[in-house]
Amino acid sequence: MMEVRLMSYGALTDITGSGVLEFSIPQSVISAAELMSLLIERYPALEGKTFRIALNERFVTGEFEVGSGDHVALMPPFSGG
Amino acid sequence: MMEVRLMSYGALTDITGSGVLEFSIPQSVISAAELMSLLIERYPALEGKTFRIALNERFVTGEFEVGSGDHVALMPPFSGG
Amino acid sequence: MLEKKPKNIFVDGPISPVKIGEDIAHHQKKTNIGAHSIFMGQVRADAVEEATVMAIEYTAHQEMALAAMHEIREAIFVKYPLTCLHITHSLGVVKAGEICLFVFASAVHRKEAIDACEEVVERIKKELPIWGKEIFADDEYQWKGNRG
Amino acid sequence: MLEKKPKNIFVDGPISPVKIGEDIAHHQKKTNIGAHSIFMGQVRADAVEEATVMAIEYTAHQEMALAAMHEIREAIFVKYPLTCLHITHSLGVVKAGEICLFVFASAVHRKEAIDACEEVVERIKKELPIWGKEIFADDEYQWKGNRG
Repeated sequence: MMEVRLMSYGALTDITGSGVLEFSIPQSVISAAELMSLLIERYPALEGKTFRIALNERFVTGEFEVGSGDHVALMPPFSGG
Repeated sequence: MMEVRLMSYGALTDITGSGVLEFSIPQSVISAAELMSLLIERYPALEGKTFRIALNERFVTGEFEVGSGDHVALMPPFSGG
Repeated sequence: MLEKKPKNIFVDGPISPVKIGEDIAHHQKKTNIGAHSIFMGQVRADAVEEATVMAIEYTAHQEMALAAMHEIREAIFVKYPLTCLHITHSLGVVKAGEICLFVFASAVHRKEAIDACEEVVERIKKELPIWGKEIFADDEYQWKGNRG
Repeated sequence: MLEKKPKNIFVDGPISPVKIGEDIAHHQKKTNIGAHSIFMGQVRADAVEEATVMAIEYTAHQEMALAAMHEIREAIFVKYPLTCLHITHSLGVVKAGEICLFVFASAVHRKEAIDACEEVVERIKKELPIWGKEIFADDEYQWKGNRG
């Protein structure tokens, strides 16, 4: 079990809150799609939302390695400027 | 004889001065090319210079009518901004 | 002109027009500059159904935003012969009519300054993890979406 | 938005950055504006052979320049949905480092403001009967030529 620190941004904070959340990931190698399924299980309102995942401040796609204490950020489309 | 008031601008003032000049045009209908020849006769340093002619604040090309007291402006390429 | 450390671009609240005037004045010492191109984003009092936008509250993933901005700066300085490039973006609440984004590109000739400024604005909108929350009266809000 | 009378665009000497800051501030009342695009021309201390440009002295055929600017304004307002458009050009002496041209276009969305501002700058350079005389030390000078 990897215990990561989850943060979400923008409209997603309406679903998860804006604070740092604890989140358990059952395996150390996971794909972005699998992580999304886990996230939707825990936060059903994420279903159908468009967002990208960053691990330790870098966007991830496909499979990646994750460790306890890592930062996972959920980021919806940007709207700066 | 049409007596016009001639002004030049930009680099052409180095040739004619920047003040208002009296200039005689022998006919009331003249082409831009004919006027240029007359101007070069009076101010030989205009030969080979690129400039446009405005009559009473409008650019003229081809043939145009000119009357005594009209304003004729000699304008080299612009360099504002 | 490549820089090693990401510069901060964020300020709390609106960007002051007086400050912008001062920034322009500071460039008068650089007498190799021939052209400045500036873009400013201003918060609009958009009407959404019955309500009107009073302000936008900006949040960012600051670390990732500064890293992304650093990459954009490096790419822009490689692509365009700029004299300088300054970017400021607001965080927190910016009221309607106030300025939330300031991009200031300077170069010897106008084409480079103008093209670089526009490209930076487009890339900021697309690539910086910043989010705007449009705030209406009565604590209502909606999350801003950027048009193309 | 079509206007009937040509507006004056000329000021004596350089354009003040403080004045530019104030102009920007005045637009904060217009809460339908989302984007401002500004271009500023600054006099460069170019080296020409042994000499350095100290200043540019601008002269214009003012009546024709204002008429040409009026036409450009009308065409730009037909082509782009702008909120406002302000142009200032210097006459007389502007020293190296000082600002001689200020174009300020504002619109609801950025694309219109940016494109209109650039088009106005290009048209001003090409179509306004204005001439710059580059002044060196010792009363030397040469007439400025605009590059494309």
